[in-house]
Amino acid sequence: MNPPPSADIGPQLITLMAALMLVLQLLLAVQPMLFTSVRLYAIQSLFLAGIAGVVAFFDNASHVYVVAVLTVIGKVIFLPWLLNRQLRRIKIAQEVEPLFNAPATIMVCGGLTLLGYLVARPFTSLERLGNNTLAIAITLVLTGFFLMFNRRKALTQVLALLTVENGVMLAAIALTTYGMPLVVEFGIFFDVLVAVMILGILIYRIRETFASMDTSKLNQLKG
Amino acid sequence: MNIQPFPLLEISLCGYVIGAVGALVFMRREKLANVFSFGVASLSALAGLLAALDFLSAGPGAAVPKIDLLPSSIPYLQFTVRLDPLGAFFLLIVSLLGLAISIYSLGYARGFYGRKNVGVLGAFFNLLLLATTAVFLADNAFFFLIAWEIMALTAYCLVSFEHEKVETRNAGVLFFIMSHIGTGCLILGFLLLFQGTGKMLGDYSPQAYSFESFHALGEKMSAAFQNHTDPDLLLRRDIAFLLFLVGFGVKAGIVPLHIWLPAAHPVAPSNVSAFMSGVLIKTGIYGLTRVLFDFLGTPPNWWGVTVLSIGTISAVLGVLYALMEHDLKRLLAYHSIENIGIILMGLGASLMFLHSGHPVLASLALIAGLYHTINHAVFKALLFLGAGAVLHATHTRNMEEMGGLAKRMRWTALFFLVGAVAISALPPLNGFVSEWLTYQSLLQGFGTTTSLVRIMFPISGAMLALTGALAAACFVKAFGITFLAQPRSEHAAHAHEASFTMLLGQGILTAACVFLGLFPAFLLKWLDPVTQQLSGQQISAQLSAANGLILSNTAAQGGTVSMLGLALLALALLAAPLVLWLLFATRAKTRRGPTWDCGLRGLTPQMEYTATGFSKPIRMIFKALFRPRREVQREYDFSPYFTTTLRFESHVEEVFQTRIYRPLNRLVLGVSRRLRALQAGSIQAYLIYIFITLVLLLLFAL
Amino acid sequence: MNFDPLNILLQTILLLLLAPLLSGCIRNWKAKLQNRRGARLWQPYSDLIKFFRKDMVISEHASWIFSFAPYVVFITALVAGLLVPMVAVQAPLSLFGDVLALVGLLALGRFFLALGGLDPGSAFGGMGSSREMTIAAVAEPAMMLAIFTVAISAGSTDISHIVQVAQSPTWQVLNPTHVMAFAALFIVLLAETGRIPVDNPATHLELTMIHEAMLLEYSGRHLALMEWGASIKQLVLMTLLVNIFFPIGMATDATPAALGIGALVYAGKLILIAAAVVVVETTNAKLRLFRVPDLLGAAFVLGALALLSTFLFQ
Amino acid sequence: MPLLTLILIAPAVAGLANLLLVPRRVMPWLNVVAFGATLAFGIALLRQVLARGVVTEWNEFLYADALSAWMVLLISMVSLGASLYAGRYFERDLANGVVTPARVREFFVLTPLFSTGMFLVVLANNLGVMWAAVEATALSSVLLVALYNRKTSLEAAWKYIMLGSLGLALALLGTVFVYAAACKNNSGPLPSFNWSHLVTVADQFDPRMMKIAFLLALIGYGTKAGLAPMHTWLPDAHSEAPSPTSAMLSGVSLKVAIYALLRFHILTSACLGSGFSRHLLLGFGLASMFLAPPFILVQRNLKRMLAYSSLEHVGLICTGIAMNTPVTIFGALLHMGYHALTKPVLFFAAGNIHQTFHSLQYRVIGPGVVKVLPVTALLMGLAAAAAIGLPPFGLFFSELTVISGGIAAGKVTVSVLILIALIASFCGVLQQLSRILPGVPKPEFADKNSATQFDGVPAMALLLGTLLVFSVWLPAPLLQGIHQAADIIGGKQ
Repeated sequence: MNPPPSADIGPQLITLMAALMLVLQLLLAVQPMLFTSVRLYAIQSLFLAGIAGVVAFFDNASHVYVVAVLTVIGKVIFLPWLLNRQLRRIKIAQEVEPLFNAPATIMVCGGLTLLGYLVARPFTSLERLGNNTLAIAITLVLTGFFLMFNRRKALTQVLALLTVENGVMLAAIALTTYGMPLVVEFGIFFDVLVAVMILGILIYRIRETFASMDTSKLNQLKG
Repeated sequence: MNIQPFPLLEISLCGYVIGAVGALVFMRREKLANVFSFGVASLSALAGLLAALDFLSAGPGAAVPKIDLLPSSIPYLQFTVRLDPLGAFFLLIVSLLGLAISIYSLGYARGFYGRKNVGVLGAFFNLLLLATTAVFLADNAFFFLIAWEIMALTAYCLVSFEHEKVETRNAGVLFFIMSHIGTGCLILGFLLLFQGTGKMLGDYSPQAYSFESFHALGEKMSAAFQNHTDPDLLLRRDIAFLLFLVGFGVKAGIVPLHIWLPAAHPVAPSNVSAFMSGVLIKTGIYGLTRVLFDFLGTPPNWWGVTVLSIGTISAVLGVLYALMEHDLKRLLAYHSIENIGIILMGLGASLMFLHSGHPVLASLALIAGLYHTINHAVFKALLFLGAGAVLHATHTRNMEEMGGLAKRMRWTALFFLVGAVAISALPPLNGFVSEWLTYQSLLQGFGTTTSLVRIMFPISGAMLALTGALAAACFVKAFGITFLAQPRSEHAAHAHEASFTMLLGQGILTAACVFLGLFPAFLLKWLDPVTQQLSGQQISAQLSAANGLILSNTAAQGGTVSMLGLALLALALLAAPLVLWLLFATRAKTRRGPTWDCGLRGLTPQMEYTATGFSKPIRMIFKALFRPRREVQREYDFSPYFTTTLRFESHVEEVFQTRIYRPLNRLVLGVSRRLRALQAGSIQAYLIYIFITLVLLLLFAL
Repeated sequence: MNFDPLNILLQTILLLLLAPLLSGCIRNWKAKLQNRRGARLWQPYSDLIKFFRKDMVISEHASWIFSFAPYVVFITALVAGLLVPMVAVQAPLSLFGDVLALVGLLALGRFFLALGGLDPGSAFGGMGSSREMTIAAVAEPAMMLAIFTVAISAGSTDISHIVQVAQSPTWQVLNPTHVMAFAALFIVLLAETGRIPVDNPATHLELTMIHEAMLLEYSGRHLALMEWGASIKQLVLMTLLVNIFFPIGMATDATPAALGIGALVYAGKLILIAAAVVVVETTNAKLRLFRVPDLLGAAFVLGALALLSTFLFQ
Repeated sequence: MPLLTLILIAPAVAGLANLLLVPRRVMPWLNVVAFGATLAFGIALLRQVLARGVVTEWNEFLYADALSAWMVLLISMVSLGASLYAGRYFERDLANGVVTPARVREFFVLTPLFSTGMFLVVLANNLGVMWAAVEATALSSVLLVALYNRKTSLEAAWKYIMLGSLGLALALLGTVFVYAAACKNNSGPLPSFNWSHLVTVADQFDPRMMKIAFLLALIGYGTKAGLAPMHTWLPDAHSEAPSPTSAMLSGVSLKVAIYALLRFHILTSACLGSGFSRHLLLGFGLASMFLAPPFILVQRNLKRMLAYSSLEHVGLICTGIAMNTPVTIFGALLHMGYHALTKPVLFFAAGNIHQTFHSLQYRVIGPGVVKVLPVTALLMGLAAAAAIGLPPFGLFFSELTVISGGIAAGKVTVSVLILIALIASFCGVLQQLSRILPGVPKPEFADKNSATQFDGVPAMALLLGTLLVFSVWLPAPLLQGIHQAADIIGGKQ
């Protein structure tokens, strides 16, 4: 293919935004306030949408716009709203003491980033848009994963899961020209929405029955 | 008798199926279920008996019939049934016992009316007979394993038939677990052979699982063994041998794999214990014979030595533990271990002869083993049936609560006595014949080689003598304490004779004992095809002189014996006491009086000698093995000389139980409990597991 | 190997008559050795006749086994006797049974003897049976080992054949194998015939009895048969011992001369072995029951050594 | 006749109908009818597949080969049994007052959707769509797990959904990687992301990416399939869900996840040509087989034990496939089927026991179930005999087939390991069940019999009967179908 004249700007933009996503992820990893976390997630998703938009623009692939729009609607507006509503319902603002404390968390995330780069290195040639996007995507997945078991509050775990999701989407965009086929995108999108709703329902029920959202209290089933 | 075996065989197999189904159909009407299931069972057994006799009496070289029972859709599997001499011989055993036991059960099962469901009992009994018959006839290893497992399953259900008792349940589970571990070894063993045949035939077809190809493989292996080629194949053969030894050994109950046997036999209904002890454990012998003589080719020497030593050890330990029992059925169960040992002595010696190239001797030893197999089947079943009748009458298995039954259960006592004499290897009954053959083969074995191992023969011969003597002691105790002297409990005092069918069942087996003892020539003739198949010899002619009246050693002037002759002579010599009586004692009167009681006021049962007391000297002699423990608690009022109550307990340790199996069990459970901590219940932990896996895999992929 | 009723008859009579005499001799000589006058040699005969004449008391607890046992004991001993060559090399019934059959027959007798002891339900009888079976159990392997040694070196279990081989010049009597085997078998003989140091036939204290304890309830002709059977058994075992290891002068053919010599030599051999038994009995004290296994264990070891030496000296 | 469409629509319709209008008594029967229909369609589908090789609809959006047809049959069979069982089951629950009518309706609505999702998984051609469908099954089943709304059931549901969706996120990443690997050398959008297309061009994929893709898919779908060590949610979910759901989870949903994994496995081995994916499958399969027995041995809860035994069987299936000879794969597929027919029966029986004894703890139940619930105990005994691999039931044949195949292929070590693990779990299950089935019941339960003793019997009898029939006699088309499926997995098409 013959890249459009400004092809070099696109990649740079993408790389930049991806890097910012990673930064947000790290912030998310260390700070305990739940509302802030939701906000951070929203911004992260926004950058994701941005990347999609850039891809769509520079590779003039119209259907990726759809992806961008969906992301904005879903992940930037709807989900944060939903989560905030939950939070307000539950009336707890702060995360309890995590498994690893902040410095340790940072260390681990650093290690994971390294791993992400290691994994992604062979494929730098393949990705057309920005060099490190894939690495960042994988890192997002790994750190999100780490976040999941580092935090105890059900809601934070959901957030973490969503960041993993973001990582996957980023990878999709980074790796595959023009993203995945539209039908797949739709499927994925709605699945995520449903998933979050169901998670919401569960969290609600859990709070009703356990009068708490601390998942470390969910340890009756052993052996 | 000129009828083709196969119609008969099919009749009997179908008969068992019908019996099982019918029993379930009539489940609600117990009388009908009882009569139908066991009636049909006995008829089918009769058909099987005729088939086997027909085939064996046809002599060597009779055509080996073979059919497929069902079509099969599984690769490698074929439901092929084949009646070859070895199979036919064991078919003879299972059918004979099946007949007797089914008839016995007609009466025995009445004891369950109203308590338990006789229909279920009958159904499982028929299934067990069917499966066992299938085991002896299967011609495809896959099919064999299926029959084998079904046999184990039905046996398990029958053992735990009276599952209300915890003891019974545990025994059943122990039996099934042991048996399944054995089956595992068998599967591996067959798979090794299967690999060999597959290589040999070039493709892994059902053919690769058929017994013919195993036999062919065996010849290949013997060739390799003689020319010292293909070490890999030979190694695999040795491994297979060990696997089969363990696998079939568990079922046969060889020491130290025997622990399930004394647990399971006592708790099962007596007709079932009779069948298990008579036939079920013989399937192990069948398997060993089949594999060692038919599949694996010329054995190396250490196989024979191993089998012989295991046999010797099992025989001695079995009878020693039997002596320590005063639970009648447990005692009999331990004797099964002993007799399995004796059988294995024959087989082991035969293997060693095959190795050193003495086919005639090998056949002699093999015949000794197989003869003892059928003998043990007959008299052990007889004894268990007798024990069942006693149990039926006294509602206890504890010999210390019996006594005086000889007056109350005349026929049962007579039959049990015959069984006891037979199992103690005393002339003129069948037990002596097979042990005589065993002795002969062992004695001649000494000359077959110059290597040091030949010392094994006389030593195990001596051990065999020890076993025999101890067995005699044990059965003096068993019969004496159970049937003689005064009743030791209310139950025993009010015991009643067993019903007619129960007596008939025992009678058949008693007749078999006498027949096999007095006329060995018939069985030897029927064994010709078997030896022809397995060691290429027919030696019944050499073994029986004076048209079958005299049993003679194969060697010239090697020693002869004639049970019939001795019996007749003994009868003739009864003249001597008669004459003396006529001479002196015509005027002597006989009166009954009390036993000498040292001037006390009459003897009470408490003063009789007990089973425990009877075996005390032996317990003391072998205390290194038994490690007897005794606890004496005496309570007294003011001085130890006036004891008010005295409690005495003495225990004997079952070495293998306490030293091997319990620790092993504890270990396994401990490890599992530790592992349980993995599933700690915290989602964080679970996530971490996945995370670590992911990271590791990613690194692995780089 | 011909089957000759006459032989059988003769040997039966011989056994019946000789056995009491032998035990009479032993008793008498023992007394002499202990500076007592002792009973007359033919005392056993008159005992037997007396027993036959007497009425019988049968315990009311006993079953048919009790009355059946004496006949079995008596007959088995007798039949066993017909299997061993006494005067002539050719035992009348060697065709019907070899040495294994002999052992088996004796065991059968013991089996019923012990049952008979248990049947009346007296503690003494039970005790006797228990001890009898125990000792037999320990004695049997030793006996078998000894017999095997001979049988192996003769290549047959047929007693007459063994004796024939033993008569052949190649057979050296003083070969360590045979010496040890003989010693083993002699010890077993003491045990099997209930002699000091294993059992005391003359004891009057029930608690030390073995064989006598089982007979405690027997009276009249039953007792006679029991005693007679016991003495026949003793005769048979001694005959076996002497004829296998010292087959000198046994008649190989049925000429009167040969038979005469055979008879004389046989008598001499019996006298010798009886004397040996007497000496042992007077010079030893009875062992405690739980020491007996050690003695028989020694016999077993001797037997095993005998075997090993055949193995070495071939 | 658009079979595939019908198969997808029938249950969905039933579910919607249950949601909207149908009275409660009718709901179970509606499901029964729907799944009966899908079963019929499934059989028809099998015929067509045998006739034409593959069946596609909606210009290849839906795609069915022998493997899919086989899975369709399993899913319909198990769902049919579950719905047949569920009717009485929930009536008793309502009687006991442990659920509200609303929840019952929820069950009868979600179950068909759950199955629809599974049908879509096995019929979807596009890997992305397949992923979405798997996610859908997870989401529909999680609410079923949480149905009782007990503390423990919520906990189970939470663990299930968290682990599940995390795994699925990874699986999605894997899918993305496949896509990337596919469009490595052709610039511009991929002509299609359809499996039927990919498998033809798999050899031109980028191998390194395929590796990563398979790893992620393995962990992702492996979590859903309950392979150790991702299995941790499995015992919780199985033990807390209502018995019909446990039956479906263990009976088919695990195997559907394996199906998804298999699609990746086929692509990977087609692309790499090496044993990369096989070895991984082998490792995880064996790990699962060896992890299960100790947990069975010291288990205290009936349904959890059953769940662990499922772990064992899933492990066996993976191992069989990983040994990658026609015979072992055939055996594994056969094992899939037999296990799908066996495990539900056990869970149904466990359900009856639970409702009679109000507990699943062995020490509460105590011995003597056979006296309280004779029929249930009998069927459970038979099913257990089947599950621990005793003839005449099929699992013995399939296990022995797998092992023999392994030996025939010279994979002695693996076969021996399989055998050992199987024996170990045999001992565990036997020992555990013999604690409760036979014996004399505790006095407090002694009177409890007979009122409900025939409940659920039709369902159990149906499945068990089918198992028994197919154990001794596999109809030719089915046999041929399984062989074809085995060839597909073995990469011979």
